[in-house]
Amino acid sequence: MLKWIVLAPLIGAIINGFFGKRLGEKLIGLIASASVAVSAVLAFFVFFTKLLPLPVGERLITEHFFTWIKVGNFQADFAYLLDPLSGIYILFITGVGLLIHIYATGYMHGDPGYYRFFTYLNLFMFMMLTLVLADNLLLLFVGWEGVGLCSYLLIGYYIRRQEAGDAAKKAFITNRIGDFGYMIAMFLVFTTFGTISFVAKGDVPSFLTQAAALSPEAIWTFGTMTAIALLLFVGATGKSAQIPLFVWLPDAMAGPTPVSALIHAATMVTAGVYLTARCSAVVVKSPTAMAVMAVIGAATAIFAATIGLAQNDIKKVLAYSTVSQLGYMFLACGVGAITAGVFHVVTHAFFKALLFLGSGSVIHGMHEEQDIRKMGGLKKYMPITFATMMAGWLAISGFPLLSGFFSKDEILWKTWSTESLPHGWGKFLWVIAALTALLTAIYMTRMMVMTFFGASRFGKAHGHDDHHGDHHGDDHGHHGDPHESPAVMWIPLAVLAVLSIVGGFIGVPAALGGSNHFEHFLEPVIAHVAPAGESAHALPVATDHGTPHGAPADHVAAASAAPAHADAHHDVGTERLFTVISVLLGFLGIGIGAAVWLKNPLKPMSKVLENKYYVDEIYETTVIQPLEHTSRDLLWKVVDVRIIDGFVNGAARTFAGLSGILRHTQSGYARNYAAVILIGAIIIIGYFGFLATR
Amino acid sequence: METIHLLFLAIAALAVVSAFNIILQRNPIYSAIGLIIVLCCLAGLFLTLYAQFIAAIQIIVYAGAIMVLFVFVIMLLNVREEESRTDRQKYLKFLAAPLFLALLAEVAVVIRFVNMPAPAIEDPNTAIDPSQSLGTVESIAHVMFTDFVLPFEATSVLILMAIVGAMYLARRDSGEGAERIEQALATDAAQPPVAVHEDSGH
Amino acid sequence: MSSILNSIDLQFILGSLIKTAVFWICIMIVVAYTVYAERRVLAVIQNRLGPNRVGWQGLLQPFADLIKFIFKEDIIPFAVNKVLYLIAPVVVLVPAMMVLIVYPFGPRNVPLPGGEVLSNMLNNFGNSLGYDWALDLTHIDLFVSNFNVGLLYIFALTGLGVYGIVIAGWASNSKYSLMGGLRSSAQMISYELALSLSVVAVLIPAGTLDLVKIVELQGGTWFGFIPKWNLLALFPAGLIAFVVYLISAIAETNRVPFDLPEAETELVAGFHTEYSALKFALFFMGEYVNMTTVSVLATTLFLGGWQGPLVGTYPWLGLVWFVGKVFFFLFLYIWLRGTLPRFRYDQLMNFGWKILLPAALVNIVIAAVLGVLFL
Amino acid sequence: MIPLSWYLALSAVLFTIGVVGVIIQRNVIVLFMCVELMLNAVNLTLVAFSRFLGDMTGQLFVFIVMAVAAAEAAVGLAIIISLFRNRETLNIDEADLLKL
Repeated sequence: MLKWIVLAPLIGAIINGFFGKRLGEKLIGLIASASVAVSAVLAFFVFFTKLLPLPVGERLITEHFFTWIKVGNFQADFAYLLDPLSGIYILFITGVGLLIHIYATGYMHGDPGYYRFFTYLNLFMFMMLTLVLADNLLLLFVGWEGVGLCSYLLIGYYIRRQEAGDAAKKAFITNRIGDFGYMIAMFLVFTTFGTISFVAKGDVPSFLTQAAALSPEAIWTFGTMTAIALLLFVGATGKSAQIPLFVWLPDAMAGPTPVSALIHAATMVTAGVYLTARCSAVVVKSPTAMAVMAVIGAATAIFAATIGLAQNDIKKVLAYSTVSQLGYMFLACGVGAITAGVFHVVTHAFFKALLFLGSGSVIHGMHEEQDIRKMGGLKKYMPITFATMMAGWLAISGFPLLSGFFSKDEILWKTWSTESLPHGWGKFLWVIAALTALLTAIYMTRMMVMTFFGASRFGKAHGHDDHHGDHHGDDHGHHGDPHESPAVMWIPLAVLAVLSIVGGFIGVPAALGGSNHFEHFLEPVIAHVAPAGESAHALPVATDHGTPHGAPADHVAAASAAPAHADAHHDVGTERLFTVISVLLGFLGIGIGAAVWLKNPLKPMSKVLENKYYVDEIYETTVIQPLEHTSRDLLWKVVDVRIIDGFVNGAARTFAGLSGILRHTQSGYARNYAAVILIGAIIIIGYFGFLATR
Repeated sequence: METIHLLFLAIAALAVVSAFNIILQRNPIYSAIGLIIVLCCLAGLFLTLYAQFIAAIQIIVYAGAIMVLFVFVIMLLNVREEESRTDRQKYLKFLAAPLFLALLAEVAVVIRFVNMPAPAIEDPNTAIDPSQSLGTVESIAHVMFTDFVLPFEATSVLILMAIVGAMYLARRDSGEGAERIEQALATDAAQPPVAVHEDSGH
Repeated sequence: MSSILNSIDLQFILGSLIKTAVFWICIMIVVAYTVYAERRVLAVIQNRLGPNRVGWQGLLQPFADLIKFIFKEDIIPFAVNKVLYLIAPVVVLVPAMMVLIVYPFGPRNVPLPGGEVLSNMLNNFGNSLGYDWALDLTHIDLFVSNFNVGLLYIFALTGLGVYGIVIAGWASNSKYSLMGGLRSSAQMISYELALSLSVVAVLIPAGTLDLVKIVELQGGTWFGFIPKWNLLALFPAGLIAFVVYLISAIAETNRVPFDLPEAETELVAGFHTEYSALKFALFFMGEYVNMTTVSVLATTLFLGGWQGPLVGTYPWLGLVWFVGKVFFFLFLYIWLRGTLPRFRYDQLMNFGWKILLPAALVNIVIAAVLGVLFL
Repeated sequence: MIPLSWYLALSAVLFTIGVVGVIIQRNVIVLFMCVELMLNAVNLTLVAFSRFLGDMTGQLFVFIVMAVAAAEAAVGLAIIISLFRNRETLNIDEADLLKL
């Protein structure tokens, strides 16, 4: 069953990839969407009928597809693993993916590369599902690289556009840097634990179980744990666009908007969080790594938020917003609230996919115009888009009772109340995070205001600029008014809007009268962090080997390792106070945004912010140019041309000379050759005979 | 020295003499007959090794099919005597004898170390379960269709490819030699073929 | 005593030798009278008298012919390759004769009339020489040897017979002989495939290559009246196999309508154009022995060999049934010769490769499927 | 009982004769026969070891060697025929187009 969830999109991709050219648009869209629908239905079916009925501690379904590599004691299977964590992931991946597929059938209408687009998109679904359902690090890496590849293909989808190609390359290369971290982490895991599997194989427990069971006395292992955790985090920074590897994500907006929604907001970029959550047993062993994660997450969050404040491209705003929100998630992971991070992944998937699709709808309606300075007053042209985007906007801004409110609030509270970081760090990070929340509300409001409110500015400035798709939109009137998108596009918007509004209720925290189903559901597979300072002693020694149920208990970070109740000493009153604070921050941000930009939509922003702190330029001068110079002047002109080519050519010349002599042995007489073979045989037999008689 | 040893020596001597006959005769048909005799001798030796099936197959396949093909080709090309063209590699003739002796000496040294007692085996002709005995059809089939199915099937593919290859290589096309073979194969015996040796001996 | 050849004892050797000699003589007589029968039957078919002067109804004619062959001048043409020319007839006849040691003429353990007296006599003779032979000839097996690859043994030896023909054709150094030899070898190689493959369909129900066992397995009846012959086993596989076998066998023995190698009108007499006197007689005998061999095989494989009514009660009756069935096939040969014209060479080859061989292959598949289903 | 070394010795002699034949014979058909002789010498070894190890694998190998030999004979003889057609000779030394 699990394998069909994964394979269904692959089958769709194969059909579209090989025969798509000859199929009509309708059929291609149908095949692509149907294949994802199959996997969505299966995913929901498996999740609700197979996984949920299992007892809480034993929620684990594995499926062995085939043994991929088996060398010595190294084993990597094509095997799938479904537990609460991957269950949640496949639900929103297939669900959101299906909506975006449907949306894209309308959005990509008339594009000459239609079948190519859907082939890539289906392939992406396959890879993403492989990633989250993988039962070992290597298969996860297959999905990891696969989604990177699909991301590359889709960012560079408009193959005639220079910037798309550049952005694709940038994304790929940046991701590769992160992948080195991932690979080294994988090697380290194997040498340390002797397995890379998330589940027990035979009598070898998974590395997560082994990590959870590490005794506090084995101090030497903590260096290794820190190294693994940090290297995994390096991988995550690449995939999830954290400082310093975030630069590719804003550029990735060169791809079609559904791609931005699916890959660069909802699914692929959250793979880093998934990895952290999946390997939480290792991560929580290293306070250092967690501190690094929290700091980098917080820094990324505020850094990207400030840049987002000054962007004028609607998708760039959203891209920086995504980076910022990803920073939040890592902050959550870093402060030990991994479930909160995953919760935010889910809610973020809803509202950010919604915002992206909404922006796509706007771009569509505006005939490929992406600059919000040239929009304004669109709400009367596209009421549905406006209404749905309102939901997304309010959700991300932290409007009470919407999805973003719950998840963000939880992260903020967990940051304040963290016990895994040294004293005072949590408070400091909370300030940054709260500031980010404020900024988020401001720039989102700015974007909404500039797009939908006020007077329309597109009349005077409308035209074709470099954002115009090369073929896209040819069948629309070039100078028509903005128009509402077709039903295939707004229906997914509406569904996502509903999800953005109510999606948060799966994880209402106890302090607000909920029971936080989400956290309790995830709890068994997420390792918990011991409070800082006493971490070395508080780590309970896992007794998994003795549990009679074997596999489930042996699985992942082990429920028994979790402290009985992290919120036992929660100050409910304080938590509510902080909820009020974050609500106020949200309203304040919306208020500021509305006040500033309703009055002056084209208010100039700081150059530094508009140019993204010149990060690209800094990278250009500090990394890329030195590299280029070294490569060109030293490696190419000296090492390659002189030394390597010298060797190669010299060897070739030497052999050419020797061959000139040796070729005379090639007489062409078969008997001659036979005689030579015989002489050789006599010599060899003689040698071995000599050895034997000696 | 039992009877069986004498039998072995007789067969071996015949085989060796015939083998020399193969390489020393100038007329290929004598060589072919020499080889056929060697094959039959080996079939006899296989019988002394409990390999009855292999012995029968040896005669059927080697002597009955492969060598017939050789003889057939010799007759088809009608080569009577070795053509008296100049030997461009005379030195090989002088090289042959020392190499022969060297190889034999070496192998003799190696064989001197071989000493292996034969395990007792149920007589295949009276065996109650023939598949448990050595060399019966049943036991060969048992091995062939369990452990070696894949090589066996691969062999069949190989033979199929050989058939196709042979058909392609030997197909009739224009050319002087082809005409001659066509003539040789012609069904009309009223025009007997021109023997090759008559006009190509130069 | 661990090798096959060591395990033979005197009873076996002596019994085998005697039986071989007896059977050999019988086969020679069968051959001789087949020739006679052929001439008489053909005469009847062609509405003439045939040989009827030597002895009663010409029954001594074969011996007259033999004497004639012996006293004819033995010509060795000038240009022949002498060694091969002389070897060839022997190469034809010897393998043909060698196969008879696996013929199952009749059942096992048949009481030999006077066997007790004979064995006593021989044992006494042995005792007087100082040996204890312990011969027991009261019951004998009506076959020389049962060999677990008996059928392959027959195929191996009949396959060797082609050399005689090829060598004869080549050694004669005559165009007609060469053509005959070439055609013959091509024909025999081609039809041997179909022949061997057709037999496989019979081997599936039999499950053994031992001819004696194959016959023994065909005892009894289905429904009380249909004999359990392989001809009817795995219907219709056995029947198709039989037809393919019969046609291939006729071609294999170079008989009408497949007698291309010695087509008188084209090749004078084919490979034996240059042979005369006793050497010719050897070829002649070789051909008829081969006919007998394939008839025996047909009987053994398809018609239940010596199996027949009342064999259980009177074991010697098996021999009668056996001979009767063999003669049926020999008669069929003669009959076909009297009625059918000769094929053309290309027709012959096409028929063999494009019809018989595929038919035999398909039949194996049919037999295998039926075998899986019903055995 | 015949010792294993006898078989091996005979096999070695036959093989060596085959090897020498390849060197001294010029007729390509005879050359080919020498190759068959070598194959057969090896077959004898295989069968002998099969007997002395009590294992059928050796005999099965012989079977496969025969199949290969049959395929080889078919193709090889076809090549010889086309060689004869093109060069009017069976002398292996005349077929030297491969030399430089």
